[in-house]
Amino acid sequence: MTAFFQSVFGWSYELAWFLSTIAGILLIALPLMLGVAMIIYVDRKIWAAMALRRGPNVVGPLGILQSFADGLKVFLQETIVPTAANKSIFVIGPIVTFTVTLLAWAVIPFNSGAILADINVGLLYVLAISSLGVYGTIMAGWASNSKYPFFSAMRASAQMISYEVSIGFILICVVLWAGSFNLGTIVEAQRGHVFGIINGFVANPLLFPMWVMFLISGMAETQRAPFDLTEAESELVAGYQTEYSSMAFALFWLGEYGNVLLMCALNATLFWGGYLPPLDIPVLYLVPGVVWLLLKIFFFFFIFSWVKATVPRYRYDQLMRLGWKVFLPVSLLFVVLVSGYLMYTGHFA
Amino acid sequence: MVDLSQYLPILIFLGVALGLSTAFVFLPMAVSRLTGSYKPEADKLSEYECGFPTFEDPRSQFDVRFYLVAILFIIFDLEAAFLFPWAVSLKHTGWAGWCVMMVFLAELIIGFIYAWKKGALDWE
Amino acid sequence: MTGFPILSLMLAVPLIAALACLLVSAGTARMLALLATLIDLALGIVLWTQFQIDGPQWQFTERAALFSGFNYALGIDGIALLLIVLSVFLMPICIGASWNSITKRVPEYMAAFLLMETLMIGVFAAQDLFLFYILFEAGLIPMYLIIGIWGGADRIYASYKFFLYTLLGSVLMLIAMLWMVNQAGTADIPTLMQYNFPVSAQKWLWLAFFASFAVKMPMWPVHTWLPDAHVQAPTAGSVILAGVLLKMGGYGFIRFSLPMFPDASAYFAPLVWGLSMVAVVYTSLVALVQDDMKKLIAYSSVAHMAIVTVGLFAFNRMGLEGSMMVMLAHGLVSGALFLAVGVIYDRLHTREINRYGGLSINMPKYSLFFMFFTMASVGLPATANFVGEFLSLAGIYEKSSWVALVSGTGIILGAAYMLFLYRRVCFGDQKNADAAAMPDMDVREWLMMVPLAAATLWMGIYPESFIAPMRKDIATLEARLAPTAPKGDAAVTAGHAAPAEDEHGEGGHAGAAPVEHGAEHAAEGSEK
Amino acid sequence: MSWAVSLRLLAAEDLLSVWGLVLLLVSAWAPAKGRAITWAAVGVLFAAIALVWPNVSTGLSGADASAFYAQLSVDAFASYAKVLIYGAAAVSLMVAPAFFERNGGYRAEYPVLMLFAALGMGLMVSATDMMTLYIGLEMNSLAAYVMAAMLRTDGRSAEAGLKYFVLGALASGILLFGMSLTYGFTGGTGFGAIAKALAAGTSLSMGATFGIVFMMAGLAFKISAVPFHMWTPDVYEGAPTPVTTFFATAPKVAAMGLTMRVCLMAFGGQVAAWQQIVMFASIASIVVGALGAIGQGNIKRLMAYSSINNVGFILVGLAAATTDGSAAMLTYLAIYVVMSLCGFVVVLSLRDADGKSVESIADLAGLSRTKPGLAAALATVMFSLAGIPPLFGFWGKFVVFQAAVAAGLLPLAVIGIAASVIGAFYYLKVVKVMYFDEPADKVTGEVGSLNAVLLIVTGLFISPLGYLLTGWLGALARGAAVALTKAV
Amino acid sequence: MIGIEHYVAVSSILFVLGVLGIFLNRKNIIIILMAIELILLAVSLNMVAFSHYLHDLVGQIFSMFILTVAAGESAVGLAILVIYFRGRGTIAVDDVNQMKG
Repeated sequence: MTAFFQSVFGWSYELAWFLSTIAGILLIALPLMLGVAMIIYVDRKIWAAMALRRGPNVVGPLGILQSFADGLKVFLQETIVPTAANKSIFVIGPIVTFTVTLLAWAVIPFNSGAILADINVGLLYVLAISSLGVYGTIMAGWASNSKYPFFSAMRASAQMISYEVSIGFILICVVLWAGSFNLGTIVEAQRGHVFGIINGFVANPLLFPMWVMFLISGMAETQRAPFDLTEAESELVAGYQTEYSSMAFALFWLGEYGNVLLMCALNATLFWGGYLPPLDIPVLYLVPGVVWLLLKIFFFFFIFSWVKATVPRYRYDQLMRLGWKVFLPVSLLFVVLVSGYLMYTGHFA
Repeated sequence: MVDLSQYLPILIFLGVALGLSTAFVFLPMAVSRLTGSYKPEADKLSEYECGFPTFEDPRSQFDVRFYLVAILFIIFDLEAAFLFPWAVSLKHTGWAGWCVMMVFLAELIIGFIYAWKKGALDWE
Repeated sequence: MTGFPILSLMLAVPLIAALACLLVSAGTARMLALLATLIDLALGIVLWTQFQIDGPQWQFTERAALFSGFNYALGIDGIALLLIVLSVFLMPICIGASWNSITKRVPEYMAAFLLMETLMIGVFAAQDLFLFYILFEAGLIPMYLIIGIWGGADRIYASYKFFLYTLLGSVLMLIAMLWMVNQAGTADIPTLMQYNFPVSAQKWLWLAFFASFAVKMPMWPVHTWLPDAHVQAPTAGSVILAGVLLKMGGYGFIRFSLPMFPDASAYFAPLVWGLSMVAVVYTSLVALVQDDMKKLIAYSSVAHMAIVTVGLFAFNRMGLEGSMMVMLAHGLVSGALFLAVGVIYDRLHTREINRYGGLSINMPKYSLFFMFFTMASVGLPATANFVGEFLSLAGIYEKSSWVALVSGTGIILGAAYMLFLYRRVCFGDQKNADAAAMPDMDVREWLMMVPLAAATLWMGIYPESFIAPMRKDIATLEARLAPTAPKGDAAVTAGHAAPAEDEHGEGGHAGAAPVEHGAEHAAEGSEK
Repeated sequence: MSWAVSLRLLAAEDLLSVWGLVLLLVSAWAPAKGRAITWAAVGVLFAAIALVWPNVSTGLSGADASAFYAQLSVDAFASYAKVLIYGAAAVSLMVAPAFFERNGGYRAEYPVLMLFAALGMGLMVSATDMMTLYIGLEMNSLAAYVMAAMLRTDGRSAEAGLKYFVLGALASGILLFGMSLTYGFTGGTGFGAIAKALAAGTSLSMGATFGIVFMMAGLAFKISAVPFHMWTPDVYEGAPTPVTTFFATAPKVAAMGLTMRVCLMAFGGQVAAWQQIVMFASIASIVVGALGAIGQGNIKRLMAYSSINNVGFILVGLAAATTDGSAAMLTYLAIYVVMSLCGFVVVLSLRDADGKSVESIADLAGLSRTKPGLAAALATVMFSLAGIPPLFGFWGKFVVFQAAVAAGLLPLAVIGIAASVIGAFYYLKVVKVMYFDEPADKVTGEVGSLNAVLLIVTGLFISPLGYLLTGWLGALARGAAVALTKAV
Repeated sequence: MIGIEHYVAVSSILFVLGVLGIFLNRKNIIIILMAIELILLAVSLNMVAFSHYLHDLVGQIFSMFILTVAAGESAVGLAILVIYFRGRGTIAVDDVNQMKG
């Protein structure tokens, strides 16, 4: 794009580069926000469908503008900052949450080479950024200076960090196989991974369990049902967002769904071949990579919704048990297995 | 040499994202004042409770298990930090590197078993 | 010279007895201690008789490389011999003095005393610089405990003062020793006595040693621990303190400061003279106004020790021999005086002079002994002190008539305070009924007093017995000092009154201006 | 060099780590078997001593002793320090169960932590690279922090743990900052590489100077030298007494060994850069340790100041920057460790009728009559710490000052030894209380047979009989010191 | 261009902030823990910068160790703090004064 700006407008390299980067950022951020708005709608629709309800259907055709109506509503609402709250932290909380959600997308490859920041430790970056998400939650809970948000924030952060541990080990399995932290490289490493034809680590018997765990961990990490224990009307009201209103409240929602989408994207990128088509067949490459990626993201989102609609909620102790006593040892074991297998066969990427 | 220039977009992105979310938070505040929906009052601004003033400092006490989780997380997550460079360089370090990491993991697992046995992983 | 390790045996006997004392009952401990000290006394007599007056300088030498960094090296010359004999002579008397007066923790008490004996003998016999230091310092612990546990009311203050004063003095000496050994490459005392250190270094080393010995001696103005320690220590503690421990300071000067740093000694001689003059006059005056018997005797000790230092720094044979004699005599006499005080203290439990009076009426025998030792302390001819004081003053007169003059007043003042003491205690009316009712000396006290009196008389009447063993060593020392000794202002040799000024220009030889009968001998020494 | 060789060189440490892990698991399954685990750990420590002993006696040095690509060196110097460390750890482990059982329960993790702390210290003294140095240091520190706070029912213990942690972490931070600067300005983390970069004669860059200064400051924290000593009294007082016993002995040796290796090996070519710091710290420690102790009423605090004081004396040997100086330090350390062990075993044995620990000095009044053995042992320790000659403590001071004088540091020696007289004052105070005062009859509890045996053994070592060991000890220390200075 | 001296300057500033945070902070022990982390981060920054500057990987490996140890350290620190809080009911710095002398 830089070259395009240079040639068309005759700008200097720096300026052109800067503008093209801005353009890239906007190309990610704006559709993402739009996508989040749509996905909230989709979520509700899927959920309704599974419950044999209609879901939103008033605003716009099929209720498609519902999210925008909601958005407008909260936008015009009064922002309440409770007297007891730590004002600055209270305000920073949602900012952090949303910023972090956006930032993680910087290293997701949308197509071969279509990546905003092609850094060689992309996976670490994602991990680091998603860890930062805990800060937004804990800030919100702490700054509210109210019981329910505080307890909820404690729960949320404990839950997030618990699953982050096993996610770390799971990702090591992927990195072991791909031999790189660069997400683009990881995607390319999946090309024809199994039998030379199936794109995606997921078909690998050693990595399939990892994917399952990653998917579940992703749900826990984003506090999606059945792990949405931070929000329990009877005991915790609306969780750590209880004291929030207006767009500050909405930002948590946006952030949450943004994270869900990110998890879907990571599922797709790390295990399902990202922007690659499912099979390594030339004809499938006619479809642009970004479409494959979006399809996969949507597919995973569907799974997320599906689970939300059908699986009963976990108890908190069960949740922690699953993370620490099942996922952690199993993922550790798989690190040993995968690395041992690779050493034994010498089959490095 | 590491090409650090690839990180510049992230920095710019950070600026943009921060700007966006800040705008999202503060714009409505301005808007609500313009539209007149900004009507703060003492009850509205008090913290959420079931119709009575809160008894105690909400932050005063919480389960120590949260600390425990935090401590465990710090340990295990940071140990993973050793695994990352090892994972990408396994083909260069060979069996020696693999064996050393297995020793390390064994120690980690012993610690894990200890924590498990001690009930640090239980949540009632 | 038979190769039999008699010195080691003398060290071992009290040491083993000390350990044994800790394990037995009070009565047994007393007997054991007495037995051990008597054995050591016997060994000491053997040592004296076996000592060859014309033999080599160092006799009974033993050497063993038990330790790294320093050697277990023992050996004595005449000077050390006499001091060892003094120690072993006083020890049984000390044990006797404590026989009844010490009732609490007897085993520990006896152990401490026996340990002291080992250390004292060791100090005088040590031929390794560091062995000397270790034994020299080690004496602090038992003495600290003796004063602190069995002392009087103010014992704690006194024990601290004693400990810290002496410790501060000697640690500086340790550094000096380390430097010397590093410089000379040996810790052997006889070798170091011949070693010539650079003159500039000598001054520092001398000062460091002086810091230790002056405290131990004790010299004015670092003497203040002594009256306190004496007053508070039990009788036997005072005896051993005055009789032997103070002699370690004098011994240190003779053994270390003078032969090892002759130049510095000469350089600092005026300092020593000055301090000694002050000490003689000042402490004598202080002694005059004391109400406490022990304190009075303690101050008299300081005055006597000042005579010792004066004699030592006369740099001639008379002075040195005189100093040795004063030390030995003071060991006997002041020990005896403390015992005398102890005798009545045991009866009345006070040292206040005014509580007594007219004791000659109810305690005639005691008064006789007390009189004898008072006279001896004053320096009556035919008693031990006379010989030493006369020689010391004669020695210093050769160097500085003024010092001799001022120091001489000490004798007069000494007579004053001692006689004053005696008058108040033994003469006059029997003011106090309880003092008047005190019984006279018993057999045990007789047994302690008689040997002391005999020895004092012997030393006063036939000093040659004591001078003979050390004559050669003193001569050697004088020869060592001769090149640097300061010139006198009052050489008393008849017919050669003037040459002091004339010979001034002739450098080293001039200082050797000999006097009296030892002249040829000393001159030969300096020529060698 | 093969891995097998390296592992064999570090056999003692291998043993410690494996058994530490095994015992950790055992402690998880059998938490009630604390005593058995303790004795197993003691056995492992003695086995470790047996494994490192040959290196001490043969004076192993140089390339033969280098393990894991010059990260660690098991030369005679390291092995000498390890013998002391493991020995001290074993003793402070032996006395622990009885103490803890009287004060709210013994935890089976304690011996495990001790093993790991010992392992960390073993690495510290072996380290010839800043990285292994740091790992060893932290391994020790982390275990030590926990041990300090081990007595959960006692508020002082937690406070001690907290203080020790905060200041210990700060010290590591400062040390690390110094290391990072040193690394940056010399281009290496190995002591050999640093020494090469800082070879004598070349002028020192500003950054490297700062590096040295920061490293010295961090190390001063660890050895509790003035002006970084302020944590010591509180931690010594608050920590459970067996832990204090440990703190006063093994980590002192380890930190001092570390300091020696850093100063003499890595910075050996630039003595002028650190000598004055060491001299200052030495004199300041002697004086502050002595003055601070005077007003103390708690025997553990007194021992803390005493340790500061003693560190000052040990540093005198470092200031000499010679082989003699190092040998003297090692000799002093050995004697100091035994003195401290003896002293703390006495403190552990001071109990009232209910078995509660007696820590107040005033309560020791008249101890010589009620408990003559204990009083004699404590008096021996006190005189020995004061450096009064017939006791072995004097020998340590003697060799140290001998080295200082031989190196021409007369003023240091004079000031240092003169200040030791101040120290004698408070040691005397303890003796005075025990021997001169009327009995307070506070200390009535029994001295266990284990404590009695330990007291006799350590007491005999610091008694004048210890001098018979001077030749042997001196030769070992010299061999170790030569190994250290030869490695440069 | 950003040179090594800039990194050193930044890390020095961080380091000093950390040290000051420990000594000037009178409120909360948790802040002390954070200050310690700040110090360690300053060191890590230094290490990585020097490593880059010297073209030597050791510094980066060192910083990994520092990070790990820092984690262990804060875990232990938190644990001790919890015990302390349970006993004392406060984590104010000024209250850590049961022992004096």
